[in-house]
Amino acid sequence: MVPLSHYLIFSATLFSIGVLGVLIRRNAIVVFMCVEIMLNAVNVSLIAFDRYMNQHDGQIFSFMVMCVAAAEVSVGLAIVIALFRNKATVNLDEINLMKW
Amino acid sequence: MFLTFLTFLPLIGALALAFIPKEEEGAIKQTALAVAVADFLLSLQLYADFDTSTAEMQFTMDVPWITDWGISYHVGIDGISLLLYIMTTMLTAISILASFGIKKHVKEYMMAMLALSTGMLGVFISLDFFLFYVFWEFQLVPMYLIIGVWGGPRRIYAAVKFFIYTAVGSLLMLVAIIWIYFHFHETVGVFTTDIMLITQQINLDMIEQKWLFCAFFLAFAIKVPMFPFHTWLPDAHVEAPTAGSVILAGVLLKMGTYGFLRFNLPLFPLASVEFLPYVCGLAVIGIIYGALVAMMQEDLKKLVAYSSVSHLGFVMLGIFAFNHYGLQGALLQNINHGITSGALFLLVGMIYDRRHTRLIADFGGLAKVIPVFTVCFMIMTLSSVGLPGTNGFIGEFLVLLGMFQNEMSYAIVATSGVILAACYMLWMFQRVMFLEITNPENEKLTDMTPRELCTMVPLILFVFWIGFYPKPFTKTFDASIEHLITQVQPEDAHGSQDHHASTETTIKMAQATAVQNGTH
Amino acid sequence: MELLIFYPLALVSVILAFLVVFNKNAIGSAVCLIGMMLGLAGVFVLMQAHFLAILQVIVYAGAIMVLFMFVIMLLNLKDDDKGWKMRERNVWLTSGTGVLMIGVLYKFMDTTAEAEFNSPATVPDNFGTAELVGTSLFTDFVLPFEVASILLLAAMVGAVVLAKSKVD
Amino acid sequence: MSFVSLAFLVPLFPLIGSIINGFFGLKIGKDRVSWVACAGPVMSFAVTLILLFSTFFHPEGTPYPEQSLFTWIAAGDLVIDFGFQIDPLSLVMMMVVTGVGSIIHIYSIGYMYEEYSYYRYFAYLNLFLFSMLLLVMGNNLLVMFIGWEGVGVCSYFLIGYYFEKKSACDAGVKAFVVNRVGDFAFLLGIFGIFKMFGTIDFTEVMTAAPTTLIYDGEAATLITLALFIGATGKSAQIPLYTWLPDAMEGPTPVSALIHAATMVTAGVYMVVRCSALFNMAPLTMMIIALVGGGTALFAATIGCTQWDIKRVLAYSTVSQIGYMFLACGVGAYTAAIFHLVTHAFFKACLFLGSGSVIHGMHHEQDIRKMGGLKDHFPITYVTFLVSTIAIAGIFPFSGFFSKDEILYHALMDGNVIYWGMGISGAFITAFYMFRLVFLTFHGPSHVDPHVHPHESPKVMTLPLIILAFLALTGGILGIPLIHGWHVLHNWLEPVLAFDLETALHASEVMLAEHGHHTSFAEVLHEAQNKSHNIWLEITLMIFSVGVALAGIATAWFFYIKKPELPGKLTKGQWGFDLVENKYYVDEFYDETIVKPVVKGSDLLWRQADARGVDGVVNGVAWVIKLFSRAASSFQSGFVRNYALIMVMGFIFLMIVSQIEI
Repeated sequence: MVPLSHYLIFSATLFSIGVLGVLIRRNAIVVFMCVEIMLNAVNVSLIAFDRYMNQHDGQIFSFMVMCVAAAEVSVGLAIVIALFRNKATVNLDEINLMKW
Repeated sequence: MFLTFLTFLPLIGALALAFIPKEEEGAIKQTALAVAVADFLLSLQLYADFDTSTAEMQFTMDVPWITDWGISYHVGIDGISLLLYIMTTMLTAISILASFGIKKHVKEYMMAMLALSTGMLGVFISLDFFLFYVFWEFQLVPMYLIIGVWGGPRRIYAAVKFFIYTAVGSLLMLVAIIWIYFHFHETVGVFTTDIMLITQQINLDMIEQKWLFCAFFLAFAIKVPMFPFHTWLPDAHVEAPTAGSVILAGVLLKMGTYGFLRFNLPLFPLASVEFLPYVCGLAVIGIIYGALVAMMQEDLKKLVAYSSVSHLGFVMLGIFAFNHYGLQGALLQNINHGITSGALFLLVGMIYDRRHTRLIADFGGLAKVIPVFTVCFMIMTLSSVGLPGTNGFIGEFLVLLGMFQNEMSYAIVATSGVILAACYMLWMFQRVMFLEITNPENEKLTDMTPRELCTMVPLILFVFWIGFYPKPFTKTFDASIEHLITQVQPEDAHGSQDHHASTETTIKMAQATAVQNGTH
Repeated sequence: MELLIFYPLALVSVILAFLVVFNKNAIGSAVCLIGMMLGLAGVFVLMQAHFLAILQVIVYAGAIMVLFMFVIMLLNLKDDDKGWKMRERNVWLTSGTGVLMIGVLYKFMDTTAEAEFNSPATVPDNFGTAELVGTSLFTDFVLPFEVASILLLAAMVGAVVLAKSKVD
Repeated sequence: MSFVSLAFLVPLFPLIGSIINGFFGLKIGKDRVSWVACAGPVMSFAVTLILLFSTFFHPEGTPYPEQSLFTWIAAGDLVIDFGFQIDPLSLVMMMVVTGVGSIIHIYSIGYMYEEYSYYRYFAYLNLFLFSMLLLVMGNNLLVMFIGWEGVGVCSYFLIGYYFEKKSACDAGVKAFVVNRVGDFAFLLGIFGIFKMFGTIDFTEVMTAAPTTLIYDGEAATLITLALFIGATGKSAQIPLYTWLPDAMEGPTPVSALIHAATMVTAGVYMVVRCSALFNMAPLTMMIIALVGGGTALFAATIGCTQWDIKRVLAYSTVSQIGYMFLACGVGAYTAAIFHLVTHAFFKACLFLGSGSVIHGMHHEQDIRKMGGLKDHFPITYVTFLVSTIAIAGIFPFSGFFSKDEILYHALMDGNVIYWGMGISGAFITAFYMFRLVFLTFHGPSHVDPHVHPHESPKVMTLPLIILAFLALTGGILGIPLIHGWHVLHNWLEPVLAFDLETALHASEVMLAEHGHHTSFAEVLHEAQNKSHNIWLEITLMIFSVGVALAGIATAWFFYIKKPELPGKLTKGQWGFDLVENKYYVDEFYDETIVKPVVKGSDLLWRQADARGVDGVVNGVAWVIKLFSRAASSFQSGFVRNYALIMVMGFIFLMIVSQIEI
């Protein structure tokens, strides 16, 4: 049997990869994809806990995460489009509108 | 309930203004004025119904607010706050009338003024620490906006300085309030923020009192402002629009002295007596220092601002005289300063509107061109100097008399401030009003308009009314002052113990003093 | 049996995830991401979360990823993103952080999840079915569910507004 | 009905006049302004006469009536009434103020007629009378203080009446500020009195004084000294006299009314009013006598060297008030009041006379540009001469009686030094006053040919004649030698009565209670042994008339007989330069007080306030800003940096949690 910790390690690995992507990629769209990886990694651990503890809450939570992910992606991509329209780039290094 | 209504009437007015389209400037101004004047006239009812024979809170209203924390909406008025309250409503009305000439964002300006009024009124009536603190902070915001949006060229600097300065002080006060809150629970067993209850039952030892006194002192001393904490005042005054300066000098500074009377003295009597030399020392320094610095100012508003530092020094001195004369004088001087400085700022604002400068050097010889203005200015100058027959004298006299009975040396030094007041005010008056007209622009000045006269006349009436017949004003203080003195009970009082004593006792004590001092 | 299925799936998913990050081409990244999500759907099935596995395929690998592809193609990004370069001064910081993070994560997982849960719990047959999850969703979690619907609505409106208007 | 209830009308009339003229003066026209302005004082004078006559019938030994209008200030046990006191002393002053005031008002109609802001002048002048009447009528120290400051401020306005002239404005401010220095001390005196007596009502304080204060005690000395410093400010004595000569910038009738007849003598009045306190403080009395005598002599010497007709009179005023204080200092209060009254007559006449000359000469004030004017100004000349003889102290003019009474008391109750100061002052007075007369009215004319001197209109000369008559006959108030004839002395007796024996006894008891056994028997013995010596008085009179004649003769010799001599003698003399420049006292004050204060304040503002206090505040803000600058560099705006920082924070938390485990 696969112990729970293997699932969790798997989840953590995926999450780390996602973080890595966010940190090193410059393309806003790819960054978004990496965020999706992180969200998925979380889902894995949620469901794994469910399975090992015989409950449904985690699955509901994953469901919610998916909802949020959908919402986030739609808004986020809209922002990317708007940004691209204005700046003609999706390179995050050229976008520092959030500077104080 | 009436008190609550009066207090929130301006805020309701401000909300009502929100529904008037902002193009309708005339309607906005008139509505704001109507609300403020109505508030003032209604507040006179408080004076009519006020019972001067008791030190109890009157017109009280006590409704539980956040019951879990023991917070309630508890308001009321006693002799200390009554006149401050009425003066606030009056000055609000006057300053709204005075700011009809405002050009930009009229609607927002009027809303800010009315909201400010509610904040200030709330401070004077709150009998709950939490409520008090809410109002105390609340009035900062409109004032910050008034300075920061409608102010002069360095308005942002001044507004931020004003805000941060005051906020720093009041945060320490908040810490002290929270400490008291838990301490009261530990010792008495109730979670409450009711000021009256806490004042009656709290039990603090000397060390605790000292720390708490310092925390409250800083908050109020900044507001007053006392000597080393005064530098926000000239900046704020210079940059604020006329009405802002009037309110600032007339009411906001009074909140500091009011705080001393409401909190520091009754809550920390031991510490108050302990710190008397320091506070009085700072007050005396403030009197002399403010006067000397005022003398050198080139900007009219700055001069009046520094004179405020000097005058408020008298108020502080009176409060810490701990006897009837001093406290009465301090309370009266509070009102006087509100009237006189308010009027002076209005007058300076009037010539600023005409000439767009406040530098003394740009004026000269105005007496010939604008005689009515000159007369008003003269009356207010003399009131500021403390000429007998004007309001300024009564307050200063009582303060100094009170201090003289308690600690002679402070009174003697402070009295010399009277000389300096004459120097800086009259010198300024001469340079602005007298001499020959050197600047041709001054020849075209127009005299006061009826609207401007309307703002001045009530203040002038008060100057002479208080100067010649202050009894209607002072009688409201008496009971509260007696009560306050019993709360403080200075243990080392020299001259102040005899405030109950008959004249004969006084004479006997005086003889004893005389013998001690006798040369034989 | 489970072992045999889990480890290959996990390995593939991890590799695909790496490819998402290190692919020079955005389209390539997206394709890898789809693959990774399908892999995860497999892992879900392995854990008897059938309903979510389906959702994963439909919503994630389907709807969301289509959106990604669509945007990428719409913007027609060519060589805008040359690989995964980062700003110089952040290189060492980032890599150090990454290493530390992995270490910490593993350490953390180890200490918390080692002792218990060595084997899955015994679960009813209908565990993870649409029925069971749906019942739970519409009874205990009905409020979050409704809130989620509002969120989606808001996101939809937001997306339309953002994508339509010209931001100044 | 008691006539005292009319007392409030006395100050009220001028106040009404002032208000009417002040607010409506420009609209009602000059003629009505004059009517309104003069009606006030004249009506007050009439009421004062009624009060005076009613007081003649006042039963002896009962307290004099007071009228309390309302409670002014009430704080705890301090209750101050706004009340008036009608007793012989205040009546004398009221007579002088309203009488001389009325005359000067009438004179002003002629003198000021060409001024544009005629109404303003009369509004101030009426306001001044109001304040002055409060000062003399107040039944407690604080009402007196209203008047005290009120006259100061009116004086400020009237000195600065020609406000376009810088010198006039400066003089006004100087007068007010110097007066304020005195007021500062006066206030302290009031505080001290309240501390000692628990009241500031005159009657109560003066009644309690002998039994409350200790004879020659520190409290008595300090209180009286404070009051006396207040008096020196108002009455232009050393060291606060410098404002008075400058105050001559005001219109001449103002100088006559305020700076000669009434306001400047307020200090004397106050000392006399508080005589019971001063009697308890021999040390203060000595200081008063020395200051008074010193001022009399000092100012007289300056008067010899001035060329401005009004300044000569100003120094003469300072000097004459010095005599009054000399009298107070030796306890001869009646003599002080007597001289106050006669001085009001002849000095007002002199000032108005000089005003007439200035008016006729088109505002020329330099006596070097006058000379031989007696033909142009016949009436002015005669009245001026009468008053000059009066001030010089020639029998039987009024000045003779009052000055000799002072000199007699200075010798009898004081000592030879006081008398010496007085008599030498008298010689100099006679000299410089006749110098003034000779230079102005006699000798060759130095008048500018473009100026055509002319006698003043009747409205101006009539007041001169009245005042000259009073200066001539005022002496009958106090014919000496036989006490029953000394009207003023008998009149003031009830107010000034002081029982030294009781006071000394009370002091002995009070001291004994505290273990100090002191005997004042010697003091009492000395006081009781003073007897009235008629022959000595007559001798002194003859001597002083001789001295005065010698002064006149000297003046005649220098300015009529050999007019070129003074110039030769004084040329290059450093002593003369010193006196001509008023002993450089103004410069001394300027350098030692004014400039350091101004410079210090400037330093205080620019360095201590702007850099020091505000610097600390801004410094704190600056330090915080420094930190936030550093912190805000994290806020690069690059999303990935934020993410990195977030992750680092996360890791940090993880590590921390691991360490704890």
